[in-house]
Amino acid sequence: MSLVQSFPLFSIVLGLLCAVVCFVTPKQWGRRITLALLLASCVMQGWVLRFCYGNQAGYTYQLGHYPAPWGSEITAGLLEPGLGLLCSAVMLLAVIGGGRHIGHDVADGKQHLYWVAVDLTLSALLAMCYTNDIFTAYVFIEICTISACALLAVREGGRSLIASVRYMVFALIGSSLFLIGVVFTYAVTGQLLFPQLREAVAALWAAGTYRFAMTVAIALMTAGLAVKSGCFPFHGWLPDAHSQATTASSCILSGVIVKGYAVLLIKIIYRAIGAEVFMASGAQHVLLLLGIGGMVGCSIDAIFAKRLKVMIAFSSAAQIGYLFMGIGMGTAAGLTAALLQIVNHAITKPMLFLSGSQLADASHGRMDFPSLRGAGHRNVPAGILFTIGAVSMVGVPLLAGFIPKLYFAREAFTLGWQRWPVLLGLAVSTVLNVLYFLYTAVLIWLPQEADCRFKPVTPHWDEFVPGFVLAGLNVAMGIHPGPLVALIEKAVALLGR
Amino acid sequence: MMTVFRVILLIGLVGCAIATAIVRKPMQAVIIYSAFSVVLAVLWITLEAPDLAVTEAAVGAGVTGTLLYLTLRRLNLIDQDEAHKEKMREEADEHGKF
Amino acid sequence: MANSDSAFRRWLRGEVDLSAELRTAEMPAPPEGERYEPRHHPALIRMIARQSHRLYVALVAVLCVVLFTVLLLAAANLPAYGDAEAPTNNQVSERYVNQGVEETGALNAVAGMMLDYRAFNTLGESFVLFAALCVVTVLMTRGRRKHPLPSETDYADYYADPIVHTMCKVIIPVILVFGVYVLVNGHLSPGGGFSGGAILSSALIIYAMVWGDERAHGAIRESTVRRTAALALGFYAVSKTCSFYMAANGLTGVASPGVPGRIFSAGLILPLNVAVGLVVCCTMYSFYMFFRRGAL
Amino acid sequence: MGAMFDHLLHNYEEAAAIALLSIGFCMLLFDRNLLKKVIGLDIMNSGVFLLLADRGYIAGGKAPVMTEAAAEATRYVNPIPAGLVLVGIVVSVSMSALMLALTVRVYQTYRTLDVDHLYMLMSHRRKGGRA
Repeated sequence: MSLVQSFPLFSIVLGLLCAVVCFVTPKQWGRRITLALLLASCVMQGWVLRFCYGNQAGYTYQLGHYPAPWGSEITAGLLEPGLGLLCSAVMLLAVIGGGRHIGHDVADGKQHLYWVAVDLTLSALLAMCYTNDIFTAYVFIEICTISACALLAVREGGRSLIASVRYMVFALIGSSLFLIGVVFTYAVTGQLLFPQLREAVAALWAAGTYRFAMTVAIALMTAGLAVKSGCFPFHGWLPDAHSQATTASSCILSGVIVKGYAVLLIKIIYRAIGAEVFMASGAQHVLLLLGIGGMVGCSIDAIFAKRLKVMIAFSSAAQIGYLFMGIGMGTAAGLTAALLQIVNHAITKPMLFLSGSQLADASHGRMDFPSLRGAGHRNVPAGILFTIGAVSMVGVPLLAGFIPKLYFAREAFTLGWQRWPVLLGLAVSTVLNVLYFLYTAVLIWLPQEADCRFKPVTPHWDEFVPGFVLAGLNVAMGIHPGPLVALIEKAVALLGR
Repeated sequence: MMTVFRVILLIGLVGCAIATAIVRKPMQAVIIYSAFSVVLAVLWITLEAPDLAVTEAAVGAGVTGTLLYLTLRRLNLIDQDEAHKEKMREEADEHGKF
Repeated sequence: MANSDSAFRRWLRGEVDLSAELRTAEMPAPPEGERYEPRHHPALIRMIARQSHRLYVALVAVLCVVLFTVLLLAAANLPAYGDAEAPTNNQVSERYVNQGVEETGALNAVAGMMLDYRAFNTLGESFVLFAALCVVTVLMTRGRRKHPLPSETDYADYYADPIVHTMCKVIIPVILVFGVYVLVNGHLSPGGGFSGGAILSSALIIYAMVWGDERAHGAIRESTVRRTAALALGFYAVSKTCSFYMAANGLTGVASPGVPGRIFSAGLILPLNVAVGLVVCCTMYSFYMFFRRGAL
Repeated sequence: MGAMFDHLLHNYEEAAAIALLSIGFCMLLFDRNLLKKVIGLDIMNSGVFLLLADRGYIAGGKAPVMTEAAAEATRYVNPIPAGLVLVGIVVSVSMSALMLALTVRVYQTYRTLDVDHLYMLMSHRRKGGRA
């Protein structure tokens, strides 16, 4: 077994170890350790991705001396290292880009704990991506929840406390529902590892025994993860949580953490339950409709948002609607589009949060739209970045936001009755996106009023360089999506096997 | 015999839970919750899970109960009843202490 | 067309305030002052809040009833309680019970399963505690803003009470010994890291309660607690990763099961139990101190 | 329906677990006091753990500790649910410590534990300033 194959395990454990080291060392070390960890994780995930891509096959890695149904395992196909790479890279850029805000928002005595939380989040996300064991998934979901709460609550002042309470109540309901689902699944199958679980579930479904309990288990696990990733009717916590956190936390929460739960849901559907059984249970129609509801409903909320970050956060909830719609289509092409949406959102949303908060800085930290008028002139790089992000979110061709929409629409025509709601949802959501994102993009470039009391700021390199990296990725994905689409299609094919 | 014992424990458990839900004062809820944990610890024994019983007794009844109690103290919620507070104040005035 | 063109040119020159038009078109919201000061209409807000609260309660009640019914029906659909033929009693649990002793060396099958067969879960679990410790530290330490704390006189310590004081002098060592016994016998008898650690921490908590938290703070230093927890977690993570890595490369571990039933047996289970116990003990004690005095 | 009821009566432990779960769930959602919400959460988790631990019980089985004293036992109960519940209990106590810390902070900052009141503060006291 080559060393590369151990990299997933190493990166998970390295994250945990770095968290422990950051906990006991002085705060100035925390930042360096975390940056090094994120960089190392990027390299490792990239290496694993290259290894799997070269082999055109995934592998499972046995944890301990006992084989599959007895010991636990992690597995790496193309999906897992790809998402691990995405998470690490986005977190790295978010932490660099939001670094100055961390210094401002987080008290000196708590900064090392912020880095602990970042490390734990990375580790939990990687473990959620790679794990092959449903109970390990539960444990790491909880680590992710707790460290996300730390990322949110570490900010001094503001209403981050109430946002944390709200987030925790929803998150705890979500994880309890997920745990009940796991308990029911275990009760009727007696397995905890994904491959064995899938065989057992398929046998059970064919035999027709305990079918009701299994359906309830599927529904509960799906509902739990949907609550945690802010799917439409349960998105009440999301705008507060994502807008009240410090900038880097907003990027991490919105860019990768909600995706982590969604990816886990995809893995559970395709690896643990089996796509056929999941589709037979009918849960995918509910996901589809909830996704479309989120695309429209959250966009309407975003229009009425009165502050920039709240608007961006509502737009996140809407974008997660797209993702669930893709999962709910139930086809390989739909899943491909959903994964494209994950990539698109993970690179665009941090860019918007970073540039948005810099625009606010250029307006004395005010987030309301009247104050933001003309902010693009006061901080030109941030204005350009925000405009690129907003235009991409609307779905203009040659930018990343267009690609998933194109694939969703193309896939919609192959569907049955779902075709019309999907197309209608896409159309309405795009129009609403135009209303709020283009409006904001125009607003920040309006000429400043003569009596404007805000002065132009000179941007620092670490504020806009991460944004421009993300913008570069965004444009690259928009202009030349071929390799990415090919990679994701292969990943989906490997996932279903 | 064992079944009867188990059913009694379960009834006690559900009763404790309902009582926790309906009592008004947080302090009462905390005390009843500790009782709930103790009953649960006994129930783990009947389910032949002694590891769980030890852990539940130490963690559920002990540590969680203590944390809940400390929270109440920090929030000054232990005698939240206004009438009771008033009575205490009157008594204090009468006896010149408190 | 010409008209719109000239309007566009005017906009380019910065003479048109598009935002005002857009704002009125899209946001039929009340003007500035009212939007940011809605407390001008408290009665209206309260009425809306009450109505929405009623709606929320009704919706959630329906949800609860549906969930409750569905779960009950699903529970009725589960395999019978206590059934030896249930799907859960398959080859997985049989191997844990029947070959657990010779493979792991632990008499307690639960400990063998948690710390050997499925050790990755337990690794995650100790880090859940660690993560919770971090969040509690974040929340309970006072940052720049000073939060008013209850006055110190609110915390009476029980040291002055002769009965409590004398009894605790006897009881605390007993609890400590019992905790250590439960901890190190985790592979031989029920108990192990989690319960042993919690028992140890309860002894420390009683000490802090009776002798006062200032004295406890002096006796058990903040840095000691943090370093112990960190070392134990680090030991767990590193040793288990080594073991996983060696297993994946087909090497047998250094730690052998030994003679089942002895205290120094069961390979890594004993040190891991001690590590987990230390983590649990430090975490629970830190929780107590944070809640009691707002600092470790 | 009758058969289902009989089955439920046989699975009385599970029924009690679901009852606990529902009580906790209702407390978590309906009770306006944040502290009661935390207790509700603990009760709900206990319900889940009871449900899980019931799955491991085998009628006539003994605890899976292979000492000489227990050697004559004909069969042992399933150790997997016990291990999973042990993990769950520790996760649950971490979560309640976290929630209680949040409760303390919320009370110190806003002088109330009423969640509806808090959300009202959140949505209606919007002034300028940083997000």
